[in-house]
Amino acid sequence: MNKNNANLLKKEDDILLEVKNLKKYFPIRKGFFGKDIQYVKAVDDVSFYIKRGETLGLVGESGCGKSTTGRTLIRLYEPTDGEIIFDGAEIGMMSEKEMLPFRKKMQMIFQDPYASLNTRMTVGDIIGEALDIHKLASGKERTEIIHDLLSKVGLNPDHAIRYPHEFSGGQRQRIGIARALAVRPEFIICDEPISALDVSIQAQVVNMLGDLQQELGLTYLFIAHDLSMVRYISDRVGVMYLGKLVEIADSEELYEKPAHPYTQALLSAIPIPDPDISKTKNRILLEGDVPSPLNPPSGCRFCTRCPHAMKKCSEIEPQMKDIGGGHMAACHLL
Amino acid sequence: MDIKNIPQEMWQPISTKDREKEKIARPSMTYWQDAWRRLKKNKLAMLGLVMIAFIFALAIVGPWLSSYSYSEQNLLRGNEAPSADHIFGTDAHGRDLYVRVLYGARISLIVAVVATLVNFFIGIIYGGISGYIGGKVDNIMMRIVDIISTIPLVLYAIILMVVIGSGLKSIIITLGTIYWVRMARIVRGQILSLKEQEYVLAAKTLGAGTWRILFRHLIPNAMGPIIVTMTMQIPSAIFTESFLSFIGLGVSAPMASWGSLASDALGGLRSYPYQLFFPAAAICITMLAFNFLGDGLRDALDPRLRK
Amino acid sequence: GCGQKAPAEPEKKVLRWNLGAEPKTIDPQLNSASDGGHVINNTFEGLMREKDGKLEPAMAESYEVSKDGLTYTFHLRDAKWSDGKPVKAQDFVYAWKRALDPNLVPEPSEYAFQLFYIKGAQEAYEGKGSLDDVAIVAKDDKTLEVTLKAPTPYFLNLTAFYTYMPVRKDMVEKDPEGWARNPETAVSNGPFKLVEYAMGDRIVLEKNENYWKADKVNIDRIEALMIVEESTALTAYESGEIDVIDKIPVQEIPRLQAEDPTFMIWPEIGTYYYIFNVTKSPTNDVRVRKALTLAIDRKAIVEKVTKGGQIPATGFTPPGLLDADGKEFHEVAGDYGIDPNGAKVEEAKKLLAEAGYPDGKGFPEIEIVYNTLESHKAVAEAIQEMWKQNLGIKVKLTNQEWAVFQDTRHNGNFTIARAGWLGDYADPMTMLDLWLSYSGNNDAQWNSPEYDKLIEDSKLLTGKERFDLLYKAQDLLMNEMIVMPIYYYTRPQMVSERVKNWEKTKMGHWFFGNASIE
Amino acid sequence: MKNDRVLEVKNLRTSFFTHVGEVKAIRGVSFHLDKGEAVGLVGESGSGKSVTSMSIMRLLQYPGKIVDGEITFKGKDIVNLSEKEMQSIRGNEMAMIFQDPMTSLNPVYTVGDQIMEAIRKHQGLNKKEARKKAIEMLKLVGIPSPQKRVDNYPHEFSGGMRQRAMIAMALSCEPNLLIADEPTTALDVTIQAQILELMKDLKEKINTSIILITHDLGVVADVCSRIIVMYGGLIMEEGTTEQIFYNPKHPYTMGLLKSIPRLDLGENQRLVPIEGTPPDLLKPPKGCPFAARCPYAMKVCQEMLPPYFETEENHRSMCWLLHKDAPQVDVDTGVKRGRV
Amino acid sequence: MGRFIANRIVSMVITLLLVITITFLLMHAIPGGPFTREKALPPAVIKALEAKYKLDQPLWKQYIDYLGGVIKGDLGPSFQRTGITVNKLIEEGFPVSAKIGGLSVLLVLVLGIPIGIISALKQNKWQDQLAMFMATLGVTIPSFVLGTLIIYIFSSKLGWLPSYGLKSWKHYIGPVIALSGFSLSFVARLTRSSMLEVLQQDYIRTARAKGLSEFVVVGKHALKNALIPVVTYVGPLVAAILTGSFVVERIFAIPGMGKHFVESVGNRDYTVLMGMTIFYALFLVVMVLVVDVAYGFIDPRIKVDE
Ligand SMILES: Nc1ncnc2c1ncn2[C@@H]1O[C@H](COP(=O)(O)OP(=O)(O)OP(=O)(O)O)[C@@H](O)[C@H]1O
Ligand SMILES: Nc1ncnc2c1ncn2[C@@H]1O[C@H](COP(=O)(O)OP(=O)(O)OP(=O)(O)O)[C@@H](O)[C@H]1O
Ligand SMILES: [Mg+2]
Ligand SMILES: [Mg+2]
Repeated sequence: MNKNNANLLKKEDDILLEVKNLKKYFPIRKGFFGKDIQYVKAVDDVSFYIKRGETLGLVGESGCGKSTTGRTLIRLYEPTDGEIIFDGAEIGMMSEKEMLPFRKKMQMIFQDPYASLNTRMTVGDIIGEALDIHKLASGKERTEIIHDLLSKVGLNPDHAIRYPHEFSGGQRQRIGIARALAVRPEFIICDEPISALDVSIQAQVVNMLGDLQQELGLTYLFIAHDLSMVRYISDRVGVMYLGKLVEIADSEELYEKPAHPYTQALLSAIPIPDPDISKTKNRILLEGDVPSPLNPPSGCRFCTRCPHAMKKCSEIEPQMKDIGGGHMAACHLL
Repeated sequence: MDIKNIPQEMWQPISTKDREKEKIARPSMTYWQDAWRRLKKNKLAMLGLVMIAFIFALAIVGPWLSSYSYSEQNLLRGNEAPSADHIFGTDAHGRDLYVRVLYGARISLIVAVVATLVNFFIGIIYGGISGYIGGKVDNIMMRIVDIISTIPLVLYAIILMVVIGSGLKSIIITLGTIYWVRMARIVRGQILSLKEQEYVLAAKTLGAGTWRILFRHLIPNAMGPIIVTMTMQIPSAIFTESFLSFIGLGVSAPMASWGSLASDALGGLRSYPYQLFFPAAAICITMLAFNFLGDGLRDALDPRLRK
Repeated sequence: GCGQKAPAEPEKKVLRWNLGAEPKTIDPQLNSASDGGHVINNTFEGLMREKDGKLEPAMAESYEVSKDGLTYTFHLRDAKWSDGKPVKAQDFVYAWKRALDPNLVPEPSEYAFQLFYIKGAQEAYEGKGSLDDVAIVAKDDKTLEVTLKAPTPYFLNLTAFYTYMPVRKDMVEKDPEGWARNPETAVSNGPFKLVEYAMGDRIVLEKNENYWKADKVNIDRIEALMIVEESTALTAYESGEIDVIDKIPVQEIPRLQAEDPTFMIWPEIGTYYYIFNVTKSPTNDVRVRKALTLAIDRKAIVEKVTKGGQIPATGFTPPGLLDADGKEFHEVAGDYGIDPNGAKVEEAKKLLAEAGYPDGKGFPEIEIVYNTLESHKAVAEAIQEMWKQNLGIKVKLTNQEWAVFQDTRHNGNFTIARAGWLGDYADPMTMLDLWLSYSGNNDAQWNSPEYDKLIEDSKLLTGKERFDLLYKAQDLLMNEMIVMPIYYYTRPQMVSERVKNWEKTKMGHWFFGNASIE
Repeated sequence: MKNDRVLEVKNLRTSFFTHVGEVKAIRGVSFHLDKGEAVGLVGESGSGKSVTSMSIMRLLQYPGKIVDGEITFKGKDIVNLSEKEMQSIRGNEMAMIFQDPMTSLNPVYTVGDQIMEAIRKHQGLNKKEARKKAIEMLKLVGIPSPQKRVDNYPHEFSGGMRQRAMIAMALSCEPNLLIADEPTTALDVTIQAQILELMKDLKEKINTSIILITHDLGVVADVCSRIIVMYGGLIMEEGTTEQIFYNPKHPYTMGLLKSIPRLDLGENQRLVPIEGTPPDLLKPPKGCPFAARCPYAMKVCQEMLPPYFETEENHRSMCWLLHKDAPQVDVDTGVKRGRV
Repeated sequence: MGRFIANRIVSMVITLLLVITITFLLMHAIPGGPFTREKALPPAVIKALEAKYKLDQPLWKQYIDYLGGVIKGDLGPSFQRTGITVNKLIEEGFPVSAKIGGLSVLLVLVLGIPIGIISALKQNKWQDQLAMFMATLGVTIPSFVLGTLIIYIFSSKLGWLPSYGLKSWKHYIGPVIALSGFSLSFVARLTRSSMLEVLQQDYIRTARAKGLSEFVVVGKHALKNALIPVVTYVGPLVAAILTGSFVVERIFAIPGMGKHFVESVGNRDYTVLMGMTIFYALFLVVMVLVVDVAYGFIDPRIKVDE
């Protein structure tokens, strides 16, 4: 992907998606007659925007709410609170019917490839479904598009008549990608789209996503934990911790000058595909219990594990601060 | 080729063109086509299908092949055991049971078909919508089901009998109004457990509407219980018909369905067991055929299943 | 078989008898059905009791009838209730007036009309008079005087009927709704008394040691079972679990008749027939009615279809009812041209041609309506085929749920409908007053002032003169062919060989007071 | 056989008999595993890594079948073991972390239940102890407030948490052999590091042998001492981690190494994938399966499957280029040592 | 959950009210009345009886009166069992029906589910085919034929079983089999079919990988997932079977409450018909609620209460 070119293409303030104070709480029940007292605050007051043609990476610890953010954006979950503005329209509260035109514009690649495939449909039908729904193609053209998509994601067109269970994990993931691409969306939420793929296919897919972005001006929300890949693919990167966005910046900036202690710890943990280095590398190993979104710590949520935690941190919740050039972080140290 | 001595020309690099794999375009096959292919391979299912076709054919043309009519009596030759003359024997009025069973097939098969259609079209759709939409809609829809299943069928049937009169039409109407509730319940239960599956969410993000999600995703995945319920509903429909006939809703005597032939013969079980045996066997065979087909269909509709 | 547990006291003689369905009630005045009647007939006793078709004095030791036949005076014997108290004339007065009480708890008697022969009875029941004015008087503890509206030759027969049986005021008032089912309050004066009432399951009776003929009562205990399903009862009978059954699956009858010596066919007072709707075409034409009546083979029907030993019927009044000379009414009345042994096809055809339908041509499709029952269907199917073959007419069969059918028939929404009538007392009147134009059961919609007059006049007469009118009435009925008689009812029944001397009244009620078990 | 050899796979062939034909997923795979050793199984998606592990666990689902070969686990021939005997081995001596965490967890039981089950079965603990152990395991894999989370159902977990639950389950019985099929794909790097530590611990403390299936070469580099590279149902190359990373002999391995994105990758650079698609195992090519995509492919590659060439000790590759008669080509070897 | 159940109870009350109303109207709309007799009663008698039972009042008034009674728990007197209340009929009949029905349900579950499981495990082997053949017979042969056959063969021909009543355990065999035959087959088939589906799932493989015995894998992991359709079916079945079966009670001469319902329609015993309908409806709506709650226990992903 050529980020500079992509940057040139877009108007500076052409914002495709804006999220304001998004919250998603899951009620957890205790016992049979238990009242809904406890909530998993999977996403808690998150705001960010994505410009048209841009890729926003979203990283963070497992369970911090990345998938939930993505799924809420595409309205698979009803947001508990907050606004989702897509292409100027507030879609957070839309009915399913009103959403339909947006369904074609937004797509999602699911984290769990196998579960997201209907085992009773052939791969061809799974991919073709989007075409049918939006009446994009039929007959021979449909078949051609499907075969084309399959080859694009590195599968054999012959596989169209097979069923999901006949594929390996990575192959299933690619079916999911092909499905998302089928409607030619403007915006794709990629929830760990490549984590199940081997490196060479990863490269293939990432290149393809990049090409598509070039060609069609696609916008991505790229959720991943593979920091090197995220760096490579994203224009900007957001870091989440326990339901909160703690830092967001241009990717170069973020990787070069991580501001938030959590981001710093994250970056130091990246495994290096080089035996020599990986055995000698210094990691910031995070100490302490991982807090739970059921009852997050007060103040800064990272304070329980932060090497630089101060008294203030456990009392006052830090707000996002611009520390220059759109680099925002929420930490009292700054 | 010997590994030790590879011919020289073999070490030539090959050009990219040579690598182009020959592309064999296999025809794209949809799920349904594929299911049909699997079904065709299932011997028992095909046997069931052939049997059903045969039974239907027999019901349609069979009676013409016999020299007796279903109503012709010969009181002197009542209650005869099966013989060359009357291969299924005769009933108390000396009517040929074979022909009566064949005529009965017409009614019972129509009832079976109606029950199946009703289950399929009303039961599945109703249960599907109820389960899928959920919430208030589900509550209301299922309470309607509760009401339908608790209001005494007899009362309803008597009203129909008085208002519309007897005959197949009334039977069909009755079955149509009440016969789908079990299916609706079963389908709803299945849908409830399926609708949170990831692939349904995936379909939603594609913009699939309720109908599509129901028919393309949920119902095919609920097919096992659906088919079982469907096949199990057939015999109960056949006997419900004889019950409705009892109330006066059915076709008029001397025409008789399998259900009424069987229940009529029950009293004479000790003396003339064959009078029960033949209609009962007809129902059993038909059921077996439907079950063979149903099971095969179920297997065929699940691509993961072993043969 | 199994289930036959040794009785608690081995010497007890137990009779197991299938009553069939659970009776609606076993309260003598409230009962109107045969199953309840069976029980009451064994637990209670009226002034008279029928034995071998003749009346014997029972609670009444003797009686006198006034010359005009209107006043009966009964002298009671020294009988006791099952709790040892004496049976008094007041008990009868109480019981009879009870039946006539329109406000009776738990409900007014359905069979009150059985007492309408008594002066002031109908008025009291209909609320036009007072119960005090009903002419039933206890002259003293042992003398009962009754005055009738009109001379009623069969009144004595009626006093053997359950509606006329006495009950004990003190017991009834303890629990007006449930006294008859409660062994503690169900004090009775018959050979047996109630000891257990298990709803839907069984009624257990035991010998009433205070019965005036207790020494003749041989059976210690009767278990009256409520097995509805005939084939189950038959199985129980065949495996020795039951001693008496009288509802037997039709299809089994030929086999039982051939194999089982205990199988027998008992006559009943009743007729199975079809009624024609005289207001509807084509059955408004008497020739058509006659043609249809003649064109069926009754012998074939009873022998090949119903198979219960029924008797082909040639008139409306069944056998078992005698006239003033002690002759069978139905024999004297004649056969009205109906051949009990076959169809009169030629004659029928002729009549049909006369009516304008030669060889059945132009005859509209007619409908036979019957209530759903295997045996009704079988008869209807046979008749349908006979008419088709003998007359060349088309008949449609329609079955209806029982109550719907009653409605249909009562409202005249039919052309031909099946019917049956069982007598309530042993006199032809029990059959013939059905066809009064104002009778609630005249479903043929037949309206004949002439017939009404014959019946009404007969009610004022006695003896031979009375029967002359009754014969005339039946002639009128049969010549008009309002009904198409098919057969006279019989009841197949089986009584185990170990039960001797059982009895059955003309009305078909079992009596085991004189029976014994070996 | 050496005494500390835990697993020996010889000439394993596994096929799926589908209606279109026999999908030859594994076409003759041999390797071994010693006590306390961690072997990385890498290779392209669809190359047969999962099928190999399922074959070892004897958990192939219909229509899969082991067609040929031997699998010896701790001296026992597993292929012919009865289902009953297998049961006592599975989960206890041999455990597996499955690739697809969502579908591999039973949706109707709590995560805790599912972990406790294996513990109770194989370690004979009572319910309470098992629960304690389960909580401990969850904590070990970094699940926050485990004493609450044990009672969650799988669908209430995030993708990574499910994966960790699977790991907890597999590790809870301290197996002799652990097959980890892409155990950390859904995990962020910090948790990943924690899990990898856990596995290393297991390896060192109780001598667990590990087959680590992954595509993340960084992970392999971290944990494994040997690497097996699979492609098209065959082992293409096998060697120590050093050998594979610094001195790959097979063009496929080289391609694989090249396509890794690196933090040091400059701007405007494309990732370098291996072009083309893997062969259809329904009709595997008679020659080298990689020939169609290999930049150095020769005629012989298309005609005949190469044998293994042992270049160094413990390092073998299946490539004609290593044949003594083969023309020398200038290959771009793997990772340059010491780069960041 | 508490709120959900409260809400449901409200909708159940509405359901019952509708059932009562519709049944009441239908009942009065059909021809015939409680005093219809083969021999018509004299008008005076009918009048007296109707006055006694207030049937001469306008329909709406009867309805209101009846509802009033129902709310107080008084289902009125039977018209066809003089002096007996509907409450009493239920009191006497229900325990008997429930005993037979309870045993039948037990049999259905205890046999039906294992047969289904075994069939699924032995798919297309002889065990499966035999079981499914029997199941087909089981649904094809209705209870009236089955009951009659049982009596004929085991009581009449072989003399192994008694033919009527409910005295010893032997008396229960016939009715319980006749009553459960259809449902047993249905449950077996349902179980088999869902089991087949579930056994293909990945989590079954996981369970096997844990080294669990086949029994636990199938009986615990697979079964719970396969249970939804079975529970769906069995819930309403319990209501139907426990309130008695006319056919079986009739054939085996059991003093249960099943016969009241059919008889009450036949002889237009209005109060009994209403009472039986209400009792059954109440039972059914409760069972349906139980099923919905059970869904939540079986599969935590199902949330009927949202
Ligand atoms: N049930 C099946 N029917 C037919 N083919 C199958 C089946 N299961 C797997 N395969 C095929 O077997 C091959 C090997 O699959 P496997 O799952 O082992 O791949 P893998 O190496 O684990 O890949 P990944 O890294 O993507 O998980 C694939 O080509 C796949 O298509
Ligand atoms: N349906 C649900 N019910 C209850 N809790 C849920 C549900 N879905 C997710 N959660 C919880 O919400 C939190 C965030 O989950 P989410 O799936 O968004 O994490 P994630 O960032 O995608 O993690 P991963 O990288 O592991 O996939 C987790 O604690 C999870 O347990
Ligand atoms: Mg996630
Ligand atoms: Mg895999």
